[in-house]
Amino acid sequence: MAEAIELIFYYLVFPGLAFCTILGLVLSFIDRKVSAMVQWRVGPGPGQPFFDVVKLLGKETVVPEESWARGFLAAPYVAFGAAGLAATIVWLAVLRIGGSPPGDLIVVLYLLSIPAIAVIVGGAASGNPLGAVGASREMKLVMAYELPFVAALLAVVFQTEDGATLSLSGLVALQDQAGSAMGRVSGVLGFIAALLCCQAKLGLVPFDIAEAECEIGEGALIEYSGPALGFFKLTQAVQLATLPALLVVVFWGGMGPGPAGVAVFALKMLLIVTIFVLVKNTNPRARIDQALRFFWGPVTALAFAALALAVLGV
Amino acid sequence: MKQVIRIGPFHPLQEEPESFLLTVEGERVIDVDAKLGYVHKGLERLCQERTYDMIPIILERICGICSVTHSVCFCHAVEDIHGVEIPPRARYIRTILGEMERLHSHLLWVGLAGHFIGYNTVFMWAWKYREPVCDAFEWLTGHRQNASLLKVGGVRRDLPVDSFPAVLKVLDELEGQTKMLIGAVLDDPVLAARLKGIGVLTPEQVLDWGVVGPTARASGVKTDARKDEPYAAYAELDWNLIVQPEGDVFAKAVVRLLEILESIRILRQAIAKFPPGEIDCGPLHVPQGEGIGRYEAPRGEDIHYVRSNGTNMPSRVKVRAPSFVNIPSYRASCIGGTISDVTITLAACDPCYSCTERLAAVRRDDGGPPLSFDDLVRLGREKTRAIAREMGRKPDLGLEIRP
Amino acid sequence: MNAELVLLPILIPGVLGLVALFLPGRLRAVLGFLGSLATLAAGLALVSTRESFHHAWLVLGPLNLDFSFRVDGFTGWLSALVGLCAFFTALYAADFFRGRGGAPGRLYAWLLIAAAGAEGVVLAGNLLLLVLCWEIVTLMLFVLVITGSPEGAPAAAKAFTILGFGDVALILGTVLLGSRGFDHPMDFATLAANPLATGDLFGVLTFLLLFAGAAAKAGAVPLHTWIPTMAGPASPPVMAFLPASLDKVLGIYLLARVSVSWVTLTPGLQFAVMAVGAITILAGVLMAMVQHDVKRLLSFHAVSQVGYMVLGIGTGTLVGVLGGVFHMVNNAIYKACLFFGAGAVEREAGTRDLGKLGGLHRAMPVTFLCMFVAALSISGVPPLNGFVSKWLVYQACVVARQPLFLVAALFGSVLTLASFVKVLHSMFWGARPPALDGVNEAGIGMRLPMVGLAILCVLLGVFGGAPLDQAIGPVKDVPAASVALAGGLDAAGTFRPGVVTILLVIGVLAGILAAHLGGARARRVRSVFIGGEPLDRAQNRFPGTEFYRTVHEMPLLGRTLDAGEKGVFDVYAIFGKLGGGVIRGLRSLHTGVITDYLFWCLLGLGAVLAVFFWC
Amino acid sequence: MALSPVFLKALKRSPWVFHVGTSGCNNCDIEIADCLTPRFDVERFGVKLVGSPRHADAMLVTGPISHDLKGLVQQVWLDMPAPRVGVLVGTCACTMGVYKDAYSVAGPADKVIREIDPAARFVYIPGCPPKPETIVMGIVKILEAL
Repeated sequence: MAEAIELIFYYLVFPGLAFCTILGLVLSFIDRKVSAMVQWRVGPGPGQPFFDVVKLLGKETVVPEESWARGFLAAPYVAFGAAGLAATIVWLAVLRIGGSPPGDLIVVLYLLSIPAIAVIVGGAASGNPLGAVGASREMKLVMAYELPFVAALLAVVFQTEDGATLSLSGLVALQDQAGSAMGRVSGVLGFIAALLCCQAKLGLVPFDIAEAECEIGEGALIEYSGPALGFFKLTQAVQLATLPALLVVVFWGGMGPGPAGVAVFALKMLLIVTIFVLVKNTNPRARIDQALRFFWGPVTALAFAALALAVLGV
Repeated sequence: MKQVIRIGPFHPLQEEPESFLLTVEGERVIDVDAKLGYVHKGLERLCQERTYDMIPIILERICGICSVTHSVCFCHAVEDIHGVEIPPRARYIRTILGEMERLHSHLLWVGLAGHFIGYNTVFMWAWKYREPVCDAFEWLTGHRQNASLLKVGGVRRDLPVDSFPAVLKVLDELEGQTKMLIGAVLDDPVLAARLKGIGVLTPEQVLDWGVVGPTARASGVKTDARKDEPYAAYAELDWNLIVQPEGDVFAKAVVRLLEILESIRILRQAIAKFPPGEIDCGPLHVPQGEGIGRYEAPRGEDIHYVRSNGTNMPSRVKVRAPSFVNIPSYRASCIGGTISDVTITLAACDPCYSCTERLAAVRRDDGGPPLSFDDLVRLGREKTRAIAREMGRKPDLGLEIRP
Repeated sequence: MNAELVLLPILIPGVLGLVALFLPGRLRAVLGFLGSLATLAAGLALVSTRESFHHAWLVLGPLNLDFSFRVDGFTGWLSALVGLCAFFTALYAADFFRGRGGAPGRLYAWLLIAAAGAEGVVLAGNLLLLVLCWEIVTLMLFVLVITGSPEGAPAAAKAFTILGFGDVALILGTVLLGSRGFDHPMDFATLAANPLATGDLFGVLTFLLLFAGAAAKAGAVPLHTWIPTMAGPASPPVMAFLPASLDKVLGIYLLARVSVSWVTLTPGLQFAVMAVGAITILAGVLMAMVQHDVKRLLSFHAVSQVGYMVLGIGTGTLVGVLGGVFHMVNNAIYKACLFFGAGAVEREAGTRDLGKLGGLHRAMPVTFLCMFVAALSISGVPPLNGFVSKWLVYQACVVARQPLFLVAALFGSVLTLASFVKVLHSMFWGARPPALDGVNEAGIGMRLPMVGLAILCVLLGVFGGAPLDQAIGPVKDVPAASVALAGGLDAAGTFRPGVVTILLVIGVLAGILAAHLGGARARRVRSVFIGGEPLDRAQNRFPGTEFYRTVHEMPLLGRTLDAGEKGVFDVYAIFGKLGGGVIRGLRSLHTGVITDYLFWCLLGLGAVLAVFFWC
Repeated sequence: MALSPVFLKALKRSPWVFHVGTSGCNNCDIEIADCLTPRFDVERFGVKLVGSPRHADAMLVTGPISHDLKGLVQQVWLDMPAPRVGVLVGTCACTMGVYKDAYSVAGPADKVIREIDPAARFVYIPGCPPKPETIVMGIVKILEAL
């Protein structure tokens, strides 16, 4: 019983939903602030993401007449729950609380794809043709980045001669012994490929194709309003807090001991987020076929090169 | 079955309401249709009920970006009826205003184009550079856009000469910034991947569709009212026509960016050569007759037609804005592209619907589809016959109208 | 417990099916329904027994053709699964053909006999017996496809040809396997006690023959092409019953038996089997993505899913075998559900062209929800059953250190999801075309099987550990299976879908609670916003068939898929062409001139003499 | 609708606007876009331009409403989730300006919208066009007045 309560606490409060939501909102403030600075603007205040979300929670919900209302309304909550669960597993590995169950990397991968699926289901179920275009783009984007993302992560999994593990804590332990994966060529290549994939996973420019405001008017999210929209924003925040952490855990040795470790970890997170923001602000939106070509071409090649090098032990 | 994706009328792509119906196969657009008419304001009719003095002020409000364009063009048309030659100082003032407008209009387009392809940094930077231009406009005229400075036969007020140094300083800064922007745009591989080869108009298509302005010049067609039939002070100044051969969206962006530099050149010369003297040619009475005004707006050649019956109000004012001929060319440039390409192509000729919409879609009373041209002709004839019957004489339908 | 009970699941449908052959239509339907229900009951009765029935029937020299059946924990469950499929199919078919003059031909009789054959395969304790029952199923497939649809004849012929080739290979393999001279060479126990080494040519050949037989039945690349071809003419109940579920079960069951206990695979052979699996996954799902006919699309997924099972078994690890076998069970469940749903939509809406469907979620809510669950399950979305078994296969790839196949498997799942997003969107979401305004929900007889299968999808997912511990372990033929299983699994790890599910539910509820605390409960219904103008349902659509045109326009990929669609990679078509060429050549020799024939005779005689003297 | 104070505070700090360009001259639209750009940067106040009325708290109207647009503008107003406010930027949106006598306009936005939603609330920012400074000031005043 105590174990169950502990588990639920991990999931709901720390380091799961509540913690990651807040962290994600802070990170999204950093995103907006840095963007504003790049664009010579002042940008919003630190409370802005919180205000946005609280406001959305208080608004009325408009349900499209043609929609599958239940699925349409449930999608953001499922997305939020799944992203939070993924966040919990990743952050438990970051904080080195307990040994994560074996094979949880695959579970995290799947859980992290559920928000995208929820966006797709929500967009398609809204009955809006523009939403359907957005859903189809999101799906194609998932197809595009999932292949190199998996390959890049496996580059770390198969780095050791024996005892390949799909467990996050196992990966952290492994890197504690053998040095971080970033110390190897394969790790660096995989990290770059995974970083690009995360940019797309987060739906940031140049891969915000599914929500292309000026083409299909927010795409899959076009019909969402009020709390449902708010929860999609929260899901994005949770993902923003999870994906950089996942990258650090898998490629960059996770969090070291003591306050110094925490500081270094925070710096690594910030660095990754800053890279996201800079890429976002120095590129136009790609076309969906360009994105497909980009991910299935150079990025996949990069990821497979990393995988091959990892198997060879480089 | 046809699948139609609707862009508009309220769509973030456009500041103004109008809708494009993209017939698609997947993301590929196989046909484009437009439904315009939301912005129809009945301006031409309004002008027929105003005096010549009031009209430039109304025509400034055809379009917020082309405020100088339409009022100058109208003045050209009325001056054409009159055959009056305006004083040099007025000509230079018109030139300066026109080029200032071109500057801020092109910068605005560059920014919006960036926004449309999701490149918000370009949007912010271009608009940041545009801001001093608007300031300079304000120093010169007292207003950021709608200066109400034009009148038939000259201009209403003189420019404050003492603000010229400040304006020149703005231009100097802008030149450097524009060059930086040009460098950034031309060298960006992602931008090139996104814009090159998209929405191509061949020179033949340009001629077929009667495309004007930077859209035509980006396809290698040398057309510019400032060169073809120089007005204001353009004949006395040294400047180049910017032409690019490719015809794609990228070329259109390049043409506009390079034209900014040309405009800066023109402005510098105009300020340097700014002549003394009168700013208008006194009170004018417009005689009976017809006149046509041509003017190179930032978007292309603008044409106004004015018919005067000798009173102080025109009996007909007709505006043919550049977008009016540029918009139909979508059928040549958009078909075959993807939705993403088409949205930027739609924006690439810098369409201005408030300039364009001299038409109105007439809805049926029962809420059915809008009346077509044929319907309107038929209804018009029926009404004429009914009136004729009422008046007891044969309807006079000598002219056969063909759609 | 009486050993004869083992025979019940075979005898009940077998005898009833034979009786039903000679009954009038209505009675036949009743008999089919009751018979399949009884089969299910008999199967369920067997799940916890471990019995074998043995009757020495015929001894031909060294060849003992024993009449032996046996049941262990695993085959008991499989027998129940076969019964369940038969029962649901009968139930579904009764409603599906209502108002169309009842089921065509002797459908129920063939159905029962096919079920008897499948039960025979599952319960057989002797390889020859297994092959015999196997042939019955093949024959019944042929008969079922042509029943009531004369246009199905070419498809049935194609299926029969490919399956016939597979069966010949299987028989040859069987003979080779048993030709090593044991006391009871065809008995499972004997075979398991003397696994065949595959170090030499004999071993490799034997395995490949057996593998070809299993792969043709299950539909692995390149012997898969009969499934998509028959998807058009075969009626949905038939598709759901045999090619989509039972044929997979039989093929993979045999493959598992062969490669786990009767043959010891060399790493090279394992690699080859895994490669077949990975290629099957990707080829099947890529072909599925470009289909516009829902049944044909589903049939390509039926192929693709086989890849996971073959891949899992090919790894040779315990996790992999468990994953493959469990996936086979799961596949039967969700794939039958999908075919049932597609059939229901086809029946009610009058078309199976995805471009013409749309917006049916309100008209057919039950069908929609069942297909939704099954689609998520086949895509391997946690916490449904497809995820549990796929996860085991992934683990197996890691244990076997095969990153490439792992990537293929994971990527295949993404593509499967993409394909089903397209299916769901085209059929149920978006705006409903005006032509479909009068569509109603499917009848209760069609809904019940779908609901039952969808519930199974959830249960087997959330409580995914239970069947692994209870039922599937014994396939390894190890005593005290669950103990060994637990040990074996711990090495690779267990996944607790239940915990994840509970946490997910808590998270979703917490989210909804937070939303309510926000104070917004107001809700309003409006038509969709497409820029201000009202929606034109006939025109303003973006059907799912348009989703992946961009993918199709990718260089190379699109052309390959088009070629696949034209049958360039279809073995049947290739051999058909080759055969046609040979026949044309032979025909050209028939000139009708007697001297030419004499010349050929002399040439032949010369050749024979040459060979004779040479050797 | 009674608003909780927390929500009201958040709403004040995060007004998302949907821009409805109506039959005006475009100039106000441009000045609105100008407010987003570096010099004025209304994102400081949390203002964001959104692409769908579903996401919006305020509707920005910038011109007289033509007969052709009247029904559509009314529908878009209903498309926005409550609570919502109309912001009429420019003389035309407030009073129709120079187009007062034109035959094709149906009326200023407040009149048109009140036809279907009598309780609708509006904010007026007159000017032809109002300078961006004016718009920013107007927005700040709205936020204070809420």
